[in-house]
Amino acid sequence: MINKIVSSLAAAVADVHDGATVMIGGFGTAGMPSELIDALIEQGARDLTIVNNNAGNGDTGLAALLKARRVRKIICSFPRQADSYVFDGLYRAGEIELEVVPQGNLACRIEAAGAGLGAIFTPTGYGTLLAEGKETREINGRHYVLEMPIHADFALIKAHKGDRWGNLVYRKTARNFGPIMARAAACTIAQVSEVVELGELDPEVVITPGIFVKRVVPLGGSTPTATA
Amino acid sequence: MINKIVSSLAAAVADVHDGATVMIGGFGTAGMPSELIDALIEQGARDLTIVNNNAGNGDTGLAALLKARRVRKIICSFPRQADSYVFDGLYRAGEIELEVVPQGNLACRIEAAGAGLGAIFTPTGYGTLLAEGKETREINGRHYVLEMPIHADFALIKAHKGDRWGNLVYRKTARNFGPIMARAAACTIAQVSEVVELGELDPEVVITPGIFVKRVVPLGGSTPTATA
Amino acid sequence: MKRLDRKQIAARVARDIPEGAYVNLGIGAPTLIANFLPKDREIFLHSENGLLGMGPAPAPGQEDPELINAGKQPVTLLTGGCYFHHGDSFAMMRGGHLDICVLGAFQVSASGDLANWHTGAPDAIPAVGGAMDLAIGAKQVFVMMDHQTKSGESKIVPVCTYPLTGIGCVNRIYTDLAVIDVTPQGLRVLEMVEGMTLDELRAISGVPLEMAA
Amino acid sequence: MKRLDRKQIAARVARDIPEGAYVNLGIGAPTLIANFLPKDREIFLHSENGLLGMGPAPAPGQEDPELINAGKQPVTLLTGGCYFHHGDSFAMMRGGHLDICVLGAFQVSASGDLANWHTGAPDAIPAVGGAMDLAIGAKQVFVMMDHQTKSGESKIVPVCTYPLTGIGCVNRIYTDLAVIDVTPQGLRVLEMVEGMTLDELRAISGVPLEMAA
Repeated sequence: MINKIVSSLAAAVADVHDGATVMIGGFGTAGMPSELIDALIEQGARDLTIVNNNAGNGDTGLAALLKARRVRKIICSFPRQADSYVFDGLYRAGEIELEVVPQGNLACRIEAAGAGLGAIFTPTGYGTLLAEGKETREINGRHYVLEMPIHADFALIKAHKGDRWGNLVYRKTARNFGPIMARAAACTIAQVSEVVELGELDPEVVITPGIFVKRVVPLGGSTPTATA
Repeated sequence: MINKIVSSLAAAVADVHDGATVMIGGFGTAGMPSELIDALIEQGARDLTIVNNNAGNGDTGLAALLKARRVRKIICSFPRQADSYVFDGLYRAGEIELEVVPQGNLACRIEAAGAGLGAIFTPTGYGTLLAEGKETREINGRHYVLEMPIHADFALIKAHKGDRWGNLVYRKTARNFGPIMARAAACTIAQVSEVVELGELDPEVVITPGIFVKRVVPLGGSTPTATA
Repeated sequence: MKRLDRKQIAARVARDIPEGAYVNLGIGAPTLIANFLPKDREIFLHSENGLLGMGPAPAPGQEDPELINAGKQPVTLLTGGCYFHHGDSFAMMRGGHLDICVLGAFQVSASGDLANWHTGAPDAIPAVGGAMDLAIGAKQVFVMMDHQTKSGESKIVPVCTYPLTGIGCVNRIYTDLAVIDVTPQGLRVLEMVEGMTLDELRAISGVPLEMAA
Repeated sequence: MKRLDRKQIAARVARDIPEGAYVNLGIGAPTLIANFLPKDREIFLHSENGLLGMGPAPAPGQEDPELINAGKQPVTLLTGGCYFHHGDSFAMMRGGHLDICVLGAFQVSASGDLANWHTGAPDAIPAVGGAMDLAIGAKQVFVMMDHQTKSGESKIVPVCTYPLTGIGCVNRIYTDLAVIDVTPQGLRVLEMVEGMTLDELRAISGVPLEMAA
C-alpha cells in the first residue's frame, strides 16, 4: 500500500541538503507553508536557493528562514514590501543574492521545468533591465526573451486537503504557486489542513495529482476560520 | 448582463469564415463536439485548417467535415486509425494537406499559443523525421527542437456543464484537448450537456474560466447514459 | 482650470470600461476604479494571484487571509467567479485574454513606453511583481496618473528616463488634466479638464500633443 | 528452447514494476501487462488522454464512451484516480514524472534508439500519437517485443533502419527469448529462456551481447 502521509514535520524535511534549491509556495502569507518552513529552520540546512514570489514578511515563515542565515540566494518577483525588513537588511548588507524575475516569467519558468521544456520565448520583460544579457528573438513581428526553466530539489507547499496517494486540492487564492511548484521539484512536500480518505476527493477536481507529490503532512486546525 | 448562452448551433458557428483555422476538441470520439461540427458542415465554410488529435472516425463528426471537402489542411498526431477511411482516401488522392505532430508537441504548442509564448524548446521528436528542418539546441546536455505555437480563429469543444459567463467543467476523459484549445482560439464555442445557473459550479472546480469562452450552446440529453 | 483628484480620475476611467470586459486593475490608485464601475454593468475583475470575478472588500470580521488580491488585501469572490493557479493566471495575462488593464506610472513616453516599476535609484531594491506581464499582455493598457510630478515635471515624456516596464505598450493615458490616446501618429488629446486649453496643456507637457480628430 | 508468448512476456515485465510506480503501458501488447500486475501492489497507471489511476475494463454494459484509454477502449478509474487535460497529461510524460513506460517496437538499436511509429514505407500514412513523448519522457523506457521479425531478422539492430521514435531512450528490452539492458557499455543480457545459450542468442541477434555482471 502506498501511503505518502508523513505525520512529523521534522521527518518530512529531514533530507533537505545544504545547497538545495527549494521552492516555497505562497503569495505573501496566503498559501505559505509556515509550519514546513519552521521545520526546515529547525532542521538546519543552509546555503539554500529559495524560489518564492516574495522575500518574506515580518519575522515569521520565509523571513525567519532568511533571518536564520540559511539562504544564499532568492529568486522572486517582489522582494520589497512594507514588512520585508529582514530581507532588506540582508540585501543591503550584501549578504543575500537576489534574482528578480517578472512574476509571469517566474510562473512560466516553473511551469516549463515541470513540463520538461528546455527553454521558452516569453514577451514579458523584453527591452527592460530584467532582460539584459538575455537572448531575444522577433517572432511574427513580436519581440521575445529566451528564459530558462527553474527546477528545484524540493518544493514546500500548502494545500487544503490531501490523500495518501498525494492528491491535493487547495483553498481559494492560497492555491497560487502550489500546483506549478509541485510539478517542478524532484521532491514535493505538502502540508495540508486535512487528510482525507482515498476517493473523498472528486476525481474531476483534484488540482495536483499525486504523481507530483512525495509527502503529505497533516496539520489539524490550520484552515483559516473566517467565513467568505 | 452578460449571457454567453446561444441556443442555436447555427448561430454559434455563423461567423466561421472560409480559410479559418479551427481547433476541434476530442480524442477519438470522446469530447468531440459532433453537433457543432454538423452545424459547421451545414454553415458551409471551406478551405479550413483543422487542428485535432485525429483525422476523423467513420462517416460522422470530423470525418463528415472532411468528406464534405471543407478542409484544406489537418494538423494532428494520429490520422491513421481503423476507421479513418475518409481521411485516408483524401490523403492518398492528394486532396488534403497533413501536418503530423507528436501528441505532446501538439498539446504544448496549443498551450504556448494560449499562454502568449513565442516559441518553445521541446525534447519530443528530436532526431526524428518530425523534426526535420526545425531548429534544434542542446541545453544542459539535452537536445531540444524549437516548436511554434498553434493559434486558431475558432475552437469548437465539448464540455459537460457551462454557465452564462462561459465557465465550463468537463466529464471524465472527454476533457482532453478542450481546456487548452479554449485558451488558444480567438473565439471558443462550447457545446455543453447542461447549462447551469451562475454559482452552481464550485469556484474551486471550474476547469475553463469564462474568460476563455465566447459562446455556450446547450444540448439537452447528450451526456452519455452509461454508468461508470 | 480644476485638476481632477484621484477619485475623479478613477471615475473617468470607469466610464470607459464596457460591460463584459475582463479587466485587471493594478495595485495602488487603479484599484479605486472598482468603486466607480456602474452596478448594472457586469465587468470581470481579474487578480493575478488567481481569481477572476473579484468582488468588493469583505465586511469587517469577514476577511479571509486566503482570499486576497494582488495587493494582498482581503477581497471577496462574486457568484460565478473562480480560482486558478499562477500559471493559468499569467497565461490569461500574457496570452492576451484580458481586455483592459489599468496601471499607475512614473512616466509614459510619446510612443507608449511605460516606466512604473523602478525609480532607477542606485540603492533601491528592485521589485517588479506582475507589472511587466500586465504591461505587455492586455489588449488595451490604460495608464492612470497625475499629469506632473510633485515638482511640476511632466510625466509624459519624449523618452522615459526611468527603467522601462514595457515598450510601446500604453494605449491611453488618464491624468488629472486630460485623457490622451497613444497612436502611431503621436499623442492625441481626447478630453481636457474644464478651463484647460490645448496650448496650456502643451506648455506643461514635455511632448507634442494634437487634438483627436 | 521455448519462446515466451506475449502473455508470458507481459507477465515477465510485470514482475519488474515495483509498488508505487507511475507507469504508462503503450497501445498494443504492453496493455496486456496490466493483467499481470500483482493485486497486492499499488501501481499507478497513466493514460495519456488524461487519467491517472486507470483501472481494468468495465463489466459488459458498463462502458462509458467518455472514459477510455489511449487505445480508445473503455476503461475504469480506480478509487483515488483523477482526470486532467492533455496539457497536464503530456507535462507528466515530458517532464519526467512517469517512472516507467513500456512500448512495443519495430526495432531497437544497440545504443537504445527506438523505432516504433513508422515502417518507412513510402505509401504509409504517418501517425505518431504519443509515442515520441513517451519514448523521451519516462525515467525508464522498457520495450516489449518479439526478438525477431516473422521472417527471422533480429529486431535488435546495430542501427535502426526504420524512422526513429527517439534517440538513446530505451533502457531495457523484454523479448520472447531474453531480457536485455541497454547500458553505456553495450547490451547486457539479464536473462534468457530455458535452454537458450548466450552463443545461440548472439547468433540470432544482430548485435554484440554480453552477460550482465
